[in-house]
Amino acid sequence: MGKKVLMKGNEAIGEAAIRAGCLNYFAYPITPQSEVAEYLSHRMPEVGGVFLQAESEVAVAYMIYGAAGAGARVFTTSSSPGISLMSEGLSYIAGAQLPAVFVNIVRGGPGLGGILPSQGDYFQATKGGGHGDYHLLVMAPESVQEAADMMMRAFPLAEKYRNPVIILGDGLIGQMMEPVEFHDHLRTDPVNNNHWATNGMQFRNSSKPNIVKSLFLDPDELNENNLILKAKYERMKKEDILFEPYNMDGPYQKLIVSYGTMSRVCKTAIDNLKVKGIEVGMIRPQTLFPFPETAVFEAAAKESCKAVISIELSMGQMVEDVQRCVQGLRPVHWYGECGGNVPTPEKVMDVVTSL
Amino acid sequence: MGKKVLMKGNEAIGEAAIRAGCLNYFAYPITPQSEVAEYLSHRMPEVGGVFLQAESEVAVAYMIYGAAGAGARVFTTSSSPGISLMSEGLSYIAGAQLPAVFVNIVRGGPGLGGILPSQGDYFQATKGGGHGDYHLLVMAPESVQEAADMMMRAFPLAEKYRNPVIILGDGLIGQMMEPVEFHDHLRTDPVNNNHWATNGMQFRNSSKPNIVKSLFLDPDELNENNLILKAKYERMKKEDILFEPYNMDGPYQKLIVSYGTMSRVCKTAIDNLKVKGIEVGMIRPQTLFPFPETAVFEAAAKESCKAVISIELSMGQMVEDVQRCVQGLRPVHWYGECGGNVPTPEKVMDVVTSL
Amino acid sequence: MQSEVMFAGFGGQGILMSGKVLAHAAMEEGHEVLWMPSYGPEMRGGTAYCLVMISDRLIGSPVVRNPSHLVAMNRPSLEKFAPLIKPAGVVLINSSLIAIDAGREDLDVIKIPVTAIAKELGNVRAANIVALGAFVERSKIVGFDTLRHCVHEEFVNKKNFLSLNMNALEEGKKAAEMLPKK
Amino acid sequence: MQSEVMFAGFGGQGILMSGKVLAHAAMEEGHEVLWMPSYGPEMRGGTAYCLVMISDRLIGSPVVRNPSHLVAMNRPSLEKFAPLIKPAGVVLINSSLIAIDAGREDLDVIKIPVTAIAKELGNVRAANIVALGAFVERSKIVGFDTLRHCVHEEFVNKKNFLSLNMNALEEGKKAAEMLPKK
Amino acid sequence: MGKTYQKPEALSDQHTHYCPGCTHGVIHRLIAEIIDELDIRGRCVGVAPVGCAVLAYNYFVFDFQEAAHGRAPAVATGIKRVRPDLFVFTYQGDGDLASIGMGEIIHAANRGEKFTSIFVNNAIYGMTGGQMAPTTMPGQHTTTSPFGRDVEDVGMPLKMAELLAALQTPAYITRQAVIKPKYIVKAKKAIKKAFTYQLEKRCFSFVELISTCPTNWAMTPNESVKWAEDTLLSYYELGEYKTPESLSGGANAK
Amino acid sequence: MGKTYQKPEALSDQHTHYCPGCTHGVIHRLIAEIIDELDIRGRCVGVAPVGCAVLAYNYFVFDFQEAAHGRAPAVATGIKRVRPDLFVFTYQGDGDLASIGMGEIIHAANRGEKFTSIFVNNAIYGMTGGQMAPTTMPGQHTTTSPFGRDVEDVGMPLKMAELLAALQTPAYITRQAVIKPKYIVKAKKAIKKAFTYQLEKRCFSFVELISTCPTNWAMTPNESVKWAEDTLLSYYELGEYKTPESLSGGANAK
Amino acid sequence: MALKHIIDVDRCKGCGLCVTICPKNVLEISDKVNTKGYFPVYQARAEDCIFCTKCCIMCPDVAITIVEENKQSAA
Amino acid sequence: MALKHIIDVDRCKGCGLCVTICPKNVLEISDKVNTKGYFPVYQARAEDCIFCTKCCIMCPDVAITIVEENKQSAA
Ligand SMILES: Cc1ncc(C[n+]2csc(CCOP(=O)(O)OP(=O)(O)O)c2C)c(N)n1
Ligand SMILES: Cc1ncc(C[n+]2csc(CCOP(=O)(O)OP(=O)(O)O)c2C)c(N)n1
Ligand code: SF4
Ligand code: SF4
Ligand code: SF4
Ligand code: SF4
Ligand code: SF4
Ligand code: SF4
Ligand SMILES: [Mg+2]
Ligand SMILES: [Mg+2]
Repeated sequence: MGKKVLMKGNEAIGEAAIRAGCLNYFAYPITPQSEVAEYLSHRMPEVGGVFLQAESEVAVAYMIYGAAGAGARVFTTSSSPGISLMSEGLSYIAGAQLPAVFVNIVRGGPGLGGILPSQGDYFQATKGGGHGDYHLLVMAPESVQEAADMMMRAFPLAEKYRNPVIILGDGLIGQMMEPVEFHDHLRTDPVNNNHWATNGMQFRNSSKPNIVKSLFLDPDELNENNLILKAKYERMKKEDILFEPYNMDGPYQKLIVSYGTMSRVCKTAIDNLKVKGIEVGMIRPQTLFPFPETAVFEAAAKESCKAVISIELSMGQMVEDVQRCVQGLRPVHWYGECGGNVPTPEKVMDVVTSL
Repeated sequence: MGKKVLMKGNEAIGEAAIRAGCLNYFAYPITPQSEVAEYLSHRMPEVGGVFLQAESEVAVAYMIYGAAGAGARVFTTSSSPGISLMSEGLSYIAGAQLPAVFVNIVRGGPGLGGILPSQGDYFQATKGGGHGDYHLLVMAPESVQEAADMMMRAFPLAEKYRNPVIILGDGLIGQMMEPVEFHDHLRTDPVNNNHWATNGMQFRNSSKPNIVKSLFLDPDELNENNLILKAKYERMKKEDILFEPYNMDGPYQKLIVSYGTMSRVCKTAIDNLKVKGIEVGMIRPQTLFPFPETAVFEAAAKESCKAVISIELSMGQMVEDVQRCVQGLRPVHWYGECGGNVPTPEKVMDVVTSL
Repeated sequence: MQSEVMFAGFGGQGILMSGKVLAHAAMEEGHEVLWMPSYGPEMRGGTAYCLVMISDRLIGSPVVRNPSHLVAMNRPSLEKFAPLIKPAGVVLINSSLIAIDAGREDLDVIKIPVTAIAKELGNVRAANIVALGAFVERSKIVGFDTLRHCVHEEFVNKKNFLSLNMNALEEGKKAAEMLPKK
Repeated sequence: MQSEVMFAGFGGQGILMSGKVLAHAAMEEGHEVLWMPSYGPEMRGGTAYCLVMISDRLIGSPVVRNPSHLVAMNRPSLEKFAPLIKPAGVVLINSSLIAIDAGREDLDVIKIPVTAIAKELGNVRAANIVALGAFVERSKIVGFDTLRHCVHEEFVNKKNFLSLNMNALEEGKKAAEMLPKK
Repeated sequence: MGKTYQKPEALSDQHTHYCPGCTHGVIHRLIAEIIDELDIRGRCVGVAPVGCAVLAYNYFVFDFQEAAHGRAPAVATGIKRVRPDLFVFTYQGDGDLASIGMGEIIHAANRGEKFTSIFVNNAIYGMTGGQMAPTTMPGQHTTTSPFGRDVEDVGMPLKMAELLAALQTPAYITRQAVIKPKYIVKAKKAIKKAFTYQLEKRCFSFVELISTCPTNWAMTPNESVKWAEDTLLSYYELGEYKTPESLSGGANAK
Repeated sequence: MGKTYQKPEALSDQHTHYCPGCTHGVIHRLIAEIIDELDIRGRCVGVAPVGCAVLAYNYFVFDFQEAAHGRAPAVATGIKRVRPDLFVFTYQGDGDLASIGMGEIIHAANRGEKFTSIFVNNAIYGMTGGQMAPTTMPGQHTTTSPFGRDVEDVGMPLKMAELLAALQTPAYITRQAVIKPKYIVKAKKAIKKAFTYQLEKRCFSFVELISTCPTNWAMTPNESVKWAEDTLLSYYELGEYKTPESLSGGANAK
Repeated sequence: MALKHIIDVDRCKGCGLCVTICPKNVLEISDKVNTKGYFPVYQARAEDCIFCTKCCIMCPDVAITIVEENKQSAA
Repeated sequence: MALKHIIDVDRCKGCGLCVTICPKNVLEISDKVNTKGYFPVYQARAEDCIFCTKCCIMCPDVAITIVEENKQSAA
């Protein structure tokens, strides 16, 4: 790790990608993440990388498809409406099994909505905004440092699974500055892509063409492709769930499930409640897909626990996953705000104590 | 009701829209639903309606936005990748609270996938493919007749809620012919749209402009808009859940949850099993959102019932809703195929009996 | 009781239409019916087919692995579908274009040179209706008068083809009548 | 211990930068810090602000309803934020542009004509650093040497502005020193 | 001598959020004046873009729809097809119309949709903070072309009026400027002509307006006017590029 | 006299799924021949469209990506930007390129992306069963223009070569046909020129090819050739519309 | 009927475009802030104004109107 | 070296384009179906062929090749 620098989340995301060996970036401006592009518009030339401002988010998705398909490490960043425009592309990229990293600095929706922090794209990210059976691997940082760390983790994961990875931040994560320490450069090249990437037959000494595609007109072949995808998602659930337990050792009576910006507020609320003698535990999913299903179930199952609450910057999305995991064992509540007002710790304390 | 005619699902969908008083159609060709456009390209001129082949699905979504925003009754049809391209538009339409009807004749995905029957867009339709907190009202017919009936129901529902309604079919529903009887023409005009539609101040004798938008930069206003939406979705859950119970009177030991094309196969399987003395019940959701949560819970809770299985033409999507509703009361299983091979009744019988 | 008829051949041989006319006739007779075509790009230069399901009660699964009968207009479709037909099913072979056999003993195979018959009637495109006439005569799956009515309806707005196809239907019937009863 | 400083004014007054320099200084002194700007189109012709949080432990909620201190560079921002500041907080008022008072008795209000001071130094754009110097001198929220170091770092690559801003910092400090201690 | 001048009725009293000296305000005013003059406020529907003019609906006193980024021509098509009796115009920036919305504007123009597009070309993405637009000039510094637009890398600035004039379908296509009164007077005439073509149901009409963005150009308003006149006008030549009367294809016909 | 002729190596043995007489096959062959001649198979990546040529990757013996409908130019941009040493071309139909993919092709061309687009204009949507294309002729009957294309309603057919030639960025833009040997020979020369421009890293290159769709035109292959020659070629004039050497703006420069 | 040149001080954003454009050099930027924090324009040499409306035509914020004096009298 | 004109019967889709295009009227459509169900073309008047390759250039299915006789002899 290097020395700490004070950096905007958006810039740290750009820098972390470069440290992860990703020298290819295509994007279209949108608040509140345009600083990633602005940062990389001068950083990429410095490191000999590719920076291109595309004509639209639809085009971005397919530039990513083409670049990833050619075997390059590549990423983009956008915000909610832009990600919606990439839905078809995300489905294609997942279907063609291409590794690539997407960042969604989520803003308030639906529609043009607003630009303030939101977690309203949870469903879109975890259940698949595009058509067909596929999943993105979804991560959600709660700080600039974690955003940078997750970026560096995202590329190897994308390549491990040959599957798109998406990082969900919000306007706070993207716009705020915090001290951040970067890991050393990953000086790896994408691996194994000679098996599938269209990187030119002569460069891999092969006479067999590689085809990048998601078309399988034969139903058996399409079923087969879907089974391959399904197997990957099952593997993710075994190997790559990440979450942080917070204040889980004591005899908590309430369990919060919360992530990203919202979980920071909850941590403060939990600390404040602890001072008052009230114990509240929290599971903070760091991967939203795969979701920490067992962790949430077991945390809810703990004897002291009387109720579970999903706290989100949305009208109730993750709560459905929490309900599913808790399996009726405990009442599952929801609290959230939409539109950009992030609840204060005081509000969270009120809500949790009044359960 | 008129006399029975033999009609393709796609054509019946077009005709039903006209009978529902919808004389405006914008679309882009895609298999397996192009026959809707082909049918309407001559029917709309006959009835003095609007038929326009747009340049893309992205454009279609916004033509719908514009037309609905101007107070017209309007619809479109497409298939999976085309619907993905409408994701941003759907989010805008929901956010701006416009009534409009979408039909997705789902094909195999992800990506370009295949063109055969699939239910792989369940998540996309029910959880929201676009960004932000919104829901479509989702219906799924299992026959040509029901497709026509649901079309006629869709417009009043869209207008009741000022919310987009989507009908999920598949290649079987769209391509097959069955006898269909049409309800009488609904000779109504869209109502109440003088309050909000941009239909020209002079035509509604007003000096107050109407604004159609989903932008709310002020977080309180955006939150407010989201609360209005949330209230609508809660109301849908109270007033407009539709489902068909099948063989639910007997002492069934297994409960199937299944919809659309797949449920027809399940019905045959259930009938065949009954002959063999095996009782299996089924809940067939006709609305996928709002989902028949209570019905599924109560059906699973029935004493005789030992297991629940969600049977889908997907890798397991609706099963998550079923799990959520069953609340751990019974084991919830899943069976499905992807890619276009629709399981035979025999296969379903095997799967159900081996639970 | 439910039975299923598979019509199969080249795209352009009128496969979908003969199936549709049959479905129509069955509907007119008060049956439940379902007509399902093959669709999409696999039709380019390949085999087109449609399945007609006729039943006394609501039709459940539209997916049928073993249809009751087959009308095979070209060789690839005979090869593809003959092995799947239920025992005792009627299998019509367009012997003008198909030189091989169904390869099964348990079927009611009728070989009719429907293309040649249509050519003689003046238009090879009527072969599908010749086949339909022959098939219905043999299978009795719907009444012939109903069928006549439905063929008439199908072509009543295409005046140039009406009498051609009405004749084709009768010629098909005749050809089947001349075969030994099974 | 955690404290929060709100910097607010017109877009273009260098609000975000003075906040950033303070955050940097606090970080150099080993504190946890967080800097959060206003962003987006509301900046067009409106009030820009940023919040700097400085704490001894990990910073939880980035959302703060009542900041500890305020640096108000124009009138609308004073009106908007003064009522929210925690009692005893330092509130710097840019008296060159703000003719009104904070309207509270429980604050440590310091009025400094930072725009005028900057103008005298030759560039009105240095007003933000004048304000920063004055604010830190008064609040002692970070050591002044650290602050000097960080201002230097900020401008070391903008040579034309380096001495201007180093001077501005000292002038701000001086202006604050001349005020009566509270 | 001397004339009177008053705020048009079609313009609301609300103060705009535009930066000082931003010519979006001039264009708003012209549109409102013409709508008053043609007396069509009661059947007018504007379509706002995503860009600095995203809040345009607040500044006019007639019906408005807020489109998604780039999709205003599709929205306008939807409105006009179902309600040909309404008067419809889109108002779009260069990021909106020339970048993400390229498909929609070309197809609407090529279908000959009977609405009007007002295209505000300020050679930059204003709203999002000064990123490069397709119309950004060679060498121009923006937040995403920090070393100046490199035409080797991203090509030459797009000339939308010329591009649309290459279509065969009859249309009215013009480029004007709003940076000084002499241009503004002409621009107003052009917009009025465009609106009139729509009212006569003759054709799609398109008015490109060379504008300024002092904030993101990092210039004073007066410097902006000068830069626009010197730099933009020599690349983006003003004039009528196509009229419905001209032979199909115009200068481009082969 | 007399010459030999053999199947190019870059073409696979697989029989195509194209209808009898469909000129997609001719174009495939030409591309393969040129790739052999230029000896670039080992570094070639094709980008297939969604359209009848969706399975093109089966018919060539080099790397291929299958793009989404209309997005081949974005896919090619992605490939070429990260691997400028690869040779990249897109193969697109008129629905794909001129309808849904309009934004992508114009922007790729305008940025001067160094790949080649082969544009197969058969005036119809082949794959989906004969719907109207942006290039469908006035009066032409299709499944979605059952009364013939009504230019009052949907405008004139789009001339892509002319449209792209209106851009300022240097490019090679040409229109050829593949309906008879005399045209085919010229078309081959044009494609080779386009590929060479790419190899020389000089410019974006674009070859529009007037083609047939006997199936959806409901004609025999020979009737199709005649109709294409009589009807399409008189509207879609063949020729070189722009070369990188020509002054920017070409015929359209003002 | 005499004409009257009116500047709505609170609409003015002090952009200075009218100042440059005035053929008679009538206008100047004030040094008093308006309610929105801008320094608005004022007629420094009102007597030179020829009511040409150039400033009205230029102003992006419709801050300037010219009316006939008697019409205004009621205001 | 003599040239040989070879039609790959199973590649041919019987479209007839080569028939029309042949300057020497060499080609005709056969009345025997190939394995794919098409009626392929054949050289009805092979002796008239001038090996101009026009048919090769026209054929969308690369069904026609012309080779030097001796090269083929091994086949
Ligand atoms: C789908 C989508 N992509 C991106 C954005 C972000 N965005 C908002 S405005 C804008 C560009 C504005 O530039 P322009 O159209 O030139 O208008 P101006 O502000 O210059 O008037 C962008 C990229 C968005 N809102 N939606
Ligand atoms: C997003 C999307 N929209 C629509 C389609 C359906 N589709 C497939 S091919 C095609 C048009 C093909 O026409 P063209 O591009 O002209 O190619 P051709 O088949 O004529 O060669 C369409 C609309 C699709 N696959 N994806
Ligand atoms: S950012 Fe530019 S375009 Fe936007 S309001 Fe300010 S000056 Fe005008
Ligand atoms: S449908 Fe048309 S374009 Fe497609 S393969 Fe057949 S003839 Fe060719
Ligand atoms: S009306 Fe003319 S002379 Fe008078 S201030 Fe305005 S611009 Fe100057
Ligand atoms: S142009 Fe308008 S806003 Fe600008 S200084 Fe003059 S009056 Fe004020
Ligand atoms: S080579 Fe020439 S002469 Fe011989 S068959 Fe072919 S076209 Fe005819
Ligand atoms: S052109 Fe080719 S496919 Fe067509 S008939 Fe001749 S050999 Fe056969
Ligand atoms: Mg702009
Ligand atoms: Mg085509």
